Amino acid sequence: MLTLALILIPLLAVAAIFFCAPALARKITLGAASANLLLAILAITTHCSGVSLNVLESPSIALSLNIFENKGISIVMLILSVVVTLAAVLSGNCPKDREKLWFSSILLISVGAIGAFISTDMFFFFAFHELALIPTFLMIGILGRGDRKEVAWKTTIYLAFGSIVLLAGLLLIVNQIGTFDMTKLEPLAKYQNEVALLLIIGFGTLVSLFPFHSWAAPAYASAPAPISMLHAGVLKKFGLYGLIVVGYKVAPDGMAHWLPLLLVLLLCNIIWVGLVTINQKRLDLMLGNSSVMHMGYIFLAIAALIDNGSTFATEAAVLLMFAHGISIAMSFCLADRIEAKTGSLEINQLGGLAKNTPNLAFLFGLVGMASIGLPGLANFAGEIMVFFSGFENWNAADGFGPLQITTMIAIWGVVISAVYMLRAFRNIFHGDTVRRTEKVTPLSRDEKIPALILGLILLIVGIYPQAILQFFN
Amino acid sequence: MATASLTEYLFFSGLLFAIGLAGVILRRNIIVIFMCLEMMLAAASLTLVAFSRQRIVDGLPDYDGQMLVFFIITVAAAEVAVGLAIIVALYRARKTISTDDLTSLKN
Amino acid sequence: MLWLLFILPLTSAAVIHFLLKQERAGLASKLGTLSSLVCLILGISWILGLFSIPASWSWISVGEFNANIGLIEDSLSKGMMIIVCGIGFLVHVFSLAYMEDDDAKARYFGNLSLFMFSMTGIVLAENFIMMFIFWELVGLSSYLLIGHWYKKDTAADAAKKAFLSNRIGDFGFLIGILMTSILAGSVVFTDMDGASFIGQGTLGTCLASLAVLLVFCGAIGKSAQLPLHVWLPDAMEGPTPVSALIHAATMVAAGVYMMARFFQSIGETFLTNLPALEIIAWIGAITSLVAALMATQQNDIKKILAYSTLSQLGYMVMAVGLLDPNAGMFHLYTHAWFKALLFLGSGAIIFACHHEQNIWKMGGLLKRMPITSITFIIGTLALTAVPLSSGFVSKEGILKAAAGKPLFWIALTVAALTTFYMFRLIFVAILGKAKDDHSKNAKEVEIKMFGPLVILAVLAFVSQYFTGLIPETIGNPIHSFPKVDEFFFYSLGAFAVGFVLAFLFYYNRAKDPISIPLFRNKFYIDELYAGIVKWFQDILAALVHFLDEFIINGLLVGGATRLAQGTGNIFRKYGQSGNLQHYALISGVGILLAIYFTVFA
Amino acid sequence: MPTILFYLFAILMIAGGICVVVMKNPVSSAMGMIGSFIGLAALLIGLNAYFVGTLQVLVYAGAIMVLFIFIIMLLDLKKEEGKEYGGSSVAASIIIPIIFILIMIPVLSAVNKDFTKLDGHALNAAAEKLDKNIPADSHIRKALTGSSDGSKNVDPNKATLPDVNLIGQKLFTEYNFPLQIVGVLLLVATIGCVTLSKKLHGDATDPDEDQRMAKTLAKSTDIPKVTITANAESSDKKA
Repeated sequence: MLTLALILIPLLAVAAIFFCAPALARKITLGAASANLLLAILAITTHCSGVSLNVLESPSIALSLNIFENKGISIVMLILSVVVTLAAVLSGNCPKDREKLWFSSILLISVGAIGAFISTDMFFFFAFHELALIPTFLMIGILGRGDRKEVAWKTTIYLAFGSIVLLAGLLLIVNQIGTFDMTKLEPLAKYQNEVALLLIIGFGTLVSLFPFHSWAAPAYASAPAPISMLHAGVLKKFGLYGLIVVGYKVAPDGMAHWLPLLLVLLLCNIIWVGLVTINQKRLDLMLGNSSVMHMGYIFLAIAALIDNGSTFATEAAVLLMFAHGISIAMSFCLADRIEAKTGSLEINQLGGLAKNTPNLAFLFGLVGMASIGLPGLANFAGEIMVFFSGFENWNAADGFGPLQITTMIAIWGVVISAVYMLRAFRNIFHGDTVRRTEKVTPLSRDEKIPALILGLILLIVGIYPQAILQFFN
Repeated sequence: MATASLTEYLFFSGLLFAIGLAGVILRRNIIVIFMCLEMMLAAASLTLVAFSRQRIVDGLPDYDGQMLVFFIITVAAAEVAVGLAIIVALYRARKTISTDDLTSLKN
Repeated sequence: MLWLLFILPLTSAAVIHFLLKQERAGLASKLGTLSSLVCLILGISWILGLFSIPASWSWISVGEFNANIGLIEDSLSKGMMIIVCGIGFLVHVFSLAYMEDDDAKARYFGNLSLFMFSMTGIVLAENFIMMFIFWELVGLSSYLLIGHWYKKDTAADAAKKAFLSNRIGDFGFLIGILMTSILAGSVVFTDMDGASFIGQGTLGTCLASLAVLLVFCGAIGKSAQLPLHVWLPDAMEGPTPVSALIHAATMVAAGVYMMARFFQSIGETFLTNLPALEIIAWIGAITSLVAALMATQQNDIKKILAYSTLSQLGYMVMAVGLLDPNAGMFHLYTHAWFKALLFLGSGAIIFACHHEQNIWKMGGLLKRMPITSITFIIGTLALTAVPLSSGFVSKEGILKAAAGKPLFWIALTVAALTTFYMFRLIFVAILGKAKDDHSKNAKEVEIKMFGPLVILAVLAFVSQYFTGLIPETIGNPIHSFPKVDEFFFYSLGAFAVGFVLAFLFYYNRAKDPISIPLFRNKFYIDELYAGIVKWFQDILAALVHFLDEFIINGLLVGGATRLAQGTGNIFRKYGQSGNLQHYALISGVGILLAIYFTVFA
Repeated sequence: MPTILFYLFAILMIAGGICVVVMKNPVSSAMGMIGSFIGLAALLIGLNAYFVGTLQVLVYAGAIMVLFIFIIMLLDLKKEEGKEYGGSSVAASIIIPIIFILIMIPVLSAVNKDFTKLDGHALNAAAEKLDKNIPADSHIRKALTGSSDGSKNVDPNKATLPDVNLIGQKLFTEYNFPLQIVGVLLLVATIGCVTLSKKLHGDATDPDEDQRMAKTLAKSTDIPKVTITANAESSDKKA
């Protein structure tokens, strides 16, 4: 029952927002997000059982939710979703008279993400994700910055393209397995290569795998902060989650067949997009591209899983997904604050912010360091596991295999991310103040809270990764 | 006494349908177009009844076909009411019911 | 109990950063100093055998991946620990006075505590993963401390440069660790299997060499060896006590320590014929020579010391490359004390001269600041390897290791050059006449500052006798007393040559009589790198960005969009007239076709 | 139905249809349509579908066409003024139906079936196969058997087809649920009509629109002018 409540509470809150005065919207959303956080914790600690409501007899589709399926990956993704949702509710400035749209969108994306991560039925797994795309589209199109309409369309068409390819793949699976039930997935007897390719392209587009990545950065730069946080932090992980819990289960051989392709693409994600990131002049575009780049590492973990059945690649990938979700959400939250305070995100127009807002500088420094993989912060634990997973089962007598070479090149990404992140940090926070940053005030308590929540989690998981890893069985 | 066969009924029903279609394509007056649509609907009804009569179930015509016609007539009544209301509203807004001037579907 | 070595500085850093902040800076500085004092006491008690090593703590344990946080106890870690704690404590005390009026004193002490924590981690790490963790963390604290005065563009840039150079080194280091974890079968130092590390045949040797070189990349970054040395001179933008602690005595030496520990774990016998070692030795030698040459033409007192540090680090690396890590570690140990002394001394001078760093504007300090000056000269004597000083014996060990190879002559040249540039500094800045108002009005510093100087000055001459404290590892055994043999005279000769030349050129000069732009401009390596970064990285990034926008976004995505739009436009133009009849016509045709295909096809 | 009658009504139907299409005056079109529907209704009755045929006349020719004519009058539609039909649309409107017929011919030639005769014997036989739930004294049985008490005294000469009763029986048993839904549909349509004819705020771009509309209404119908003006004024105030 608790599991169902995780979905129902935000939905009811959306209904309540629809009928209540706009002034109450924030409170309702906050209440729902907090309630969801508590519920999630309760559900995990009490080992609550899943629910299953039959929707269709044949083919059998059921709204079945269970957070303890999928080797505990769902638990981690659930925690990520509820935490980032709470932070997203608290961040950003809602424009006047748009409260209903703003807060109901946040909740709907949250429902979509949570639903996708905890449902054990492929139909709902897919449908929930699609549900979350609608508010994303609306929020970018209505409340976005810059070229918002074009960006909204581009993003939506890209994601729809990915979804359709993915749907084809899923239907091919269902056609053979005969059920939507994810717990009954097994390696397919035939068409593994085709399914694997469809899934890699479909899920890959959703995760901005090279060359389907060019939607991500503009979308995150344009979307209002909470939407960027939720999409980049949580929803984007859907594709990776899907590759692990569906792709690898149904088509291990097919995936292995496409492994060289995947390796090349993920390297492009890291190196190519990394270089693109270095050349960005705006902080939000830079963060957007960096999030694309970091997806490469998670794909690397998946590649390791495919290549040598590494014993900890799944955990590495999920830990990195979690860490990246938290850190990118925090980055967007703070970038939004920088823009609110200075009116610009052009890196060259800013400078010396550390003097007037030491707490913003500290928090941004924290998340910047997290994203370049500094030990003690969650991302490092994930990254080092990913790299080690690439070398697990390496047979030195054969020299380097493709996976090892990929891993070694991928590590250069650590340098690239340090280059752009430090450059941005140095230009925005260090140096002397410029006209824009002269009268900036430090973050207030309310502005600090979401970043603090996320930062604290980064620290805790970074110092004690078992906090997350313990959920795997 | 010879009676007309199924084929003849179907033929005339088809003819009526074709005339209706021609009207829809030809006419510019939206009310007449609407009438032609109704005519096409009626032609379809005739086909249904003809087949209903043709198909004997337990010694009686298959009344399922006639049921369908019954519902078609009911729904058509509703449709006409709403359609005409729309036409009136349209006329009020645009002061014309000629389809040549009603091209807001373009672009 | 030993966990306190970690917990204390970390707690101190956290408390200072989050609770005390600048409002209670005085308390913050005292807390930082206190924690370092307790750490020193703990460290000494540990060496005296009062504590034993606690059990390790599982950091990550998933599948086959286990990473522990655990401590290692041997002569190497003990000796290194005493350097870190000892100099750390003295630098804290020195900083109390030096940073008295800084408007971010709390942040300074917080970061210093963070550094102490990280450095302790490197020293006591029982495995490569843990070492890498703290390796990165010292990088962070170094970044923060170099960028302490971040409002100055030079400081902010220097901090960034330091971090990035280290990152490039860590890129190799991490790959090296990955390879080692498989080749040697473990990342835990005590569990590494030298035989399997070397492997069989040419491939095995190649892989092992590659692994050693990649691990050495970490040392190149952290110990500022060629070609990643550029960050260390720039790092002098940080406060001087930081330079003494981090960029002279401890962190930059961590590379040497790490290589020594790595070699000790693999075992001497397996490494003997590895081609990688030759490369390491040569990199060290070239670094030391190049840095010494650069030092001869610098005018900034801290820059001279920085290049000197580079040069000495090159020495140590050379010793490691010559498979005598023992000599390297011994030099590291003695060098730590006297180089910290020199840096702190220069800090005192700079402080007294109101942050004047140009040696040509100093002079006559011996009279005005006798204690500082004398201790500085003592440090110089130790660095230039005067017999009986600690530097003499440790340098002799390295010379011995290099004996009979071309490297020996490089090492000897470097020794002479060291004497030359250090006495150039002494003659110009300490002796002679005051050349500037600042140096004329310089006063002796307070006890908090000269106290540590005196202690270090004593250690500069006696540290080699505390044999229990000297980190020992594989290689030739060290000896604290100089033996009178050929190396003694070589060493003495080098000193004499350097001293005489310095005396001839610089005694009582007001202007630099020699001008070698190549050396002054550091062989133009910075410019070269700036060019590479600009032309290679930035242009490449711009190019890739352009391609990304143009090909992927413009041609592929944009092309697909335009194709869809174009098709749509054609249909819109001809198909969508807005006229109902047209639609009816089209649907009529459609119906006909549907009938045709269902009935006849 | 005798063939001659069949052709008579069929031609009436088609002629009416053609009238609808070619008459320029919408009222004439509507009249043609009524004729067409009457012909159609006769054909339906010829198919023994008495009820549906009646319905066709009552609902279509009666109610719906009245509605059409009412609207034509309301909107005061004259002949289509000076609207020339383009040659292409005339051609299309001729060619497409012809192709349609041409396609239909081979289909129909394949279906050459005569209707089964529904004479007294057939009806008597059908009575045997009726649903057992239909009671013996029901009108259906009585009519089919041609007797006054249902099952006994079967008389082929008196047997008639109880068309309405059968439809009623089907409608309230098998098609009960759709019937209810259609009721809802009609309600929705009613509400829809009301909503549509209500004037929305601010959709009158022309301030004189209400007045003009009122005049039109007054001209074409017999509603007193005063009421309309009052209505128009009140809606003006609302806007």
